[in-house]
Amino acid sequence: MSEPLLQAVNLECERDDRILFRDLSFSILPGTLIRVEGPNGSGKTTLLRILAGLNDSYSGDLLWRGKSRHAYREEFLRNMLYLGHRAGIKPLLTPMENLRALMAGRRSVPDKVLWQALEGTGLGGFQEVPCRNLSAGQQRRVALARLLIADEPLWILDEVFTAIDMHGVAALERLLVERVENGGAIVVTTHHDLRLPTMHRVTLGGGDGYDH
Amino acid sequence: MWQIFHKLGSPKWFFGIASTLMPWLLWIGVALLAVGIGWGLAFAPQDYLQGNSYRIIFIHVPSAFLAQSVYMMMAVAGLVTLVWRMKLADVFVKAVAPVGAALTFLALFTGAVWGKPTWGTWWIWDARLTSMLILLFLYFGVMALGAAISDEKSSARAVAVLVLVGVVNIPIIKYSVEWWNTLHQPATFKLTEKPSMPAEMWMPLLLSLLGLYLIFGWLACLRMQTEILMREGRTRWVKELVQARGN
Amino acid sequence: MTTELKVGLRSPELSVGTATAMKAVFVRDLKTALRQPQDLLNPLLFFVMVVTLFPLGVSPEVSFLQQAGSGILWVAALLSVLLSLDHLYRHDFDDGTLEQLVLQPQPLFLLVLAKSLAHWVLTGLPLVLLAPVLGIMVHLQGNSVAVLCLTLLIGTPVLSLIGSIGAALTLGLRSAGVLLSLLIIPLYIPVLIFGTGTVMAASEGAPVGGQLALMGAFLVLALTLAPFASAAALRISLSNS
Amino acid sequence: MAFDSFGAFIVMEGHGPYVWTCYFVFFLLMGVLAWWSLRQRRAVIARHHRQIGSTPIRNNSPAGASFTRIEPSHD
Repeated sequence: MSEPLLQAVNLECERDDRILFRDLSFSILPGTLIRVEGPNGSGKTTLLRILAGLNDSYSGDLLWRGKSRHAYREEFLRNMLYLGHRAGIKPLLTPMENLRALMAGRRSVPDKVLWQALEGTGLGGFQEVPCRNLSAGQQRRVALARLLIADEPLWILDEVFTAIDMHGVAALERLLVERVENGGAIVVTTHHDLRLPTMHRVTLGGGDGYDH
Repeated sequence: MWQIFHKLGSPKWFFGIASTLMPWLLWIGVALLAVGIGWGLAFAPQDYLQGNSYRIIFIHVPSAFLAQSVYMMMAVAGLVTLVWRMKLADVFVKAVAPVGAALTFLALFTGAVWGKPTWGTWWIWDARLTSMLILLFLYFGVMALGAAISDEKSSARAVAVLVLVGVVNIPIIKYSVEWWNTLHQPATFKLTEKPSMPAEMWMPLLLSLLGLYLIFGWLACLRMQTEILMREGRTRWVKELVQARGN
Repeated sequence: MTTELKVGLRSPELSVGTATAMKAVFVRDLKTALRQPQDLLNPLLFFVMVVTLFPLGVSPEVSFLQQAGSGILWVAALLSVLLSLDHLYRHDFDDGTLEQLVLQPQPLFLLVLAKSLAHWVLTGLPLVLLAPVLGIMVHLQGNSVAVLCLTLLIGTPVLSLIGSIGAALTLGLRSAGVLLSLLIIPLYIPVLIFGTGTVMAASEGAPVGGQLALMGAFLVLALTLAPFASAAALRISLSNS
Repeated sequence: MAFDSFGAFIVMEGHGPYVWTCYFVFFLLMGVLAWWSLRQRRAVIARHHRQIGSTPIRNNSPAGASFTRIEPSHD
């Protein structure tokens, strides 16, 4: 069986004197989708940011392919794609410019491919329109275009379905399923009722959040 | 080895040690300071150049010296915070910054008052006074940043970065202020760098410096205890401690 | 089993070089700024207006302006850089591009360096270009104007680099602007002292080579150390959000 | 003793006001710092005392949200 990409060992996170989660351990294997669940304020976004390496205020260990993630930071970042609440889109730039800038530090992608990726998310014809003239859903799609060309084995997606219409959601679900079937690993949070055959769950907010 | 290191960083362990140390620090410190100041004020010989106003030295120099070394200590603690994430190091920085600012202010104030009979003016843009003023600004910056960030861990690390950036800058600031000073007023008084200070003068100075150091240690312990109590309020040992103390 | 999977680890050769990544960050910052030219103009206008205040507020006499001119210009330049710092990371922070920047598989301090350089090109460089005009308006003598521009040319990048640390530390805080000034002004003092001191020495006919070299040393020091501090500060601020 | 009399000690040949002001401010500020620090600690301990007596505030449980409208009465 393939080894886990990322392992969380006894994660604990405390925020504003409140323990969001403790003794949280799980492994992210290739070819699986993990859905992080929990009510508002239970720390889903915080957990995803910790997994992505944006938030350092936790105790416990994160292992990247069995080794300390901290020591292999660059390798980890090379193999991980994170889409957050905030889409990472500059309103003043066009979708093409945005996508180009987002991919620039990772790998060189020909403009033609970027153009097609934007078309694939339903932004055909909008490639050269400044993003501030686009709707919230359309801006979101600019960020999602990365999923069509991403080759990172681990995706961490925070609320990907936000502001996306019904057709888009269905298509995006298909993309995720296909990705998992091909051996990608995905961690998502979503309030959308996601049901995929190979879905694992990590549930937060079980306790009352206080340490007695 | 690491076990010991972590034990050193444990707030509970520190709290106990601090409690036993504090009375000693306070009373020996007060005694030394009293002897040093009493000796300096009443018994040390008069300075032939400045007359009796030089007697301010017995508080001015200790304040100034401590103001600078407290910043250095904060920088070391900041490094420990960033490298080992030791909670106690940040507790130290937060607890001590206002004390450092107060000492810097005292150094400035006593320097200014000393300046009046010596130079005939309250304030001159002397290299020492000016760089102390900038040190005061640095202290204020540290305190303001610490207060502005609510999350404890982020605040600790941000303050540590700022303190370290400041400490890299202190020699540069000092050097540039001195250069600037020579540019503007070529002849300055060198108050504290007397070529030869008789033992009756530097002995009391040394005593009051030591005394103030110990009093600073007491204040640091006290304020660190407060900071620990505030942060660790939810832990069992703090609750037991609070209950044991009674009302 | 594993061989069937199409998705594998990415090999390092697929990644782009750091220089390319830096260039992309630099180009994006310039592009974004040029789409909103008014924001670029504001620090410049501020610079001109602050300089105008001194003849009006203190004295328009030539002798005074000649004496104080270099200081006035330097202080005004310093303040207008300070004013523009708040935007250095704020927009990127708000729209999420900063997260993506930190997550690039590249050394973060070099990306931060690229951002600081973009900031200098957008604010410091225009100030340097505008300085001769204002220098003449405050009656600086021929040689001093050139020296003034030279000190600004060496000094303003230092302001951007140090300022970047403060901007990163105060990111996402309430009343970040005032706090930022509080943290950064003490650190700007050496640059200010040497900037004005050099111009004054030049106006008195003294050689200024040594002082300019020293300012160059400041620049080298800031170039090598400040990006590390900014990168650390950015990580901390993002951790907090 | 460097002075002939207590009066001379106080006056210090005209430098007395400066010297005594400095010492006064020094002790005042150090005293205020000590008093403030002691009081702060006492306040924290007192707060913990109160908290031990009362039950901790529960985490708001989102499961209980019903989004029922609340009609203010008009009488």
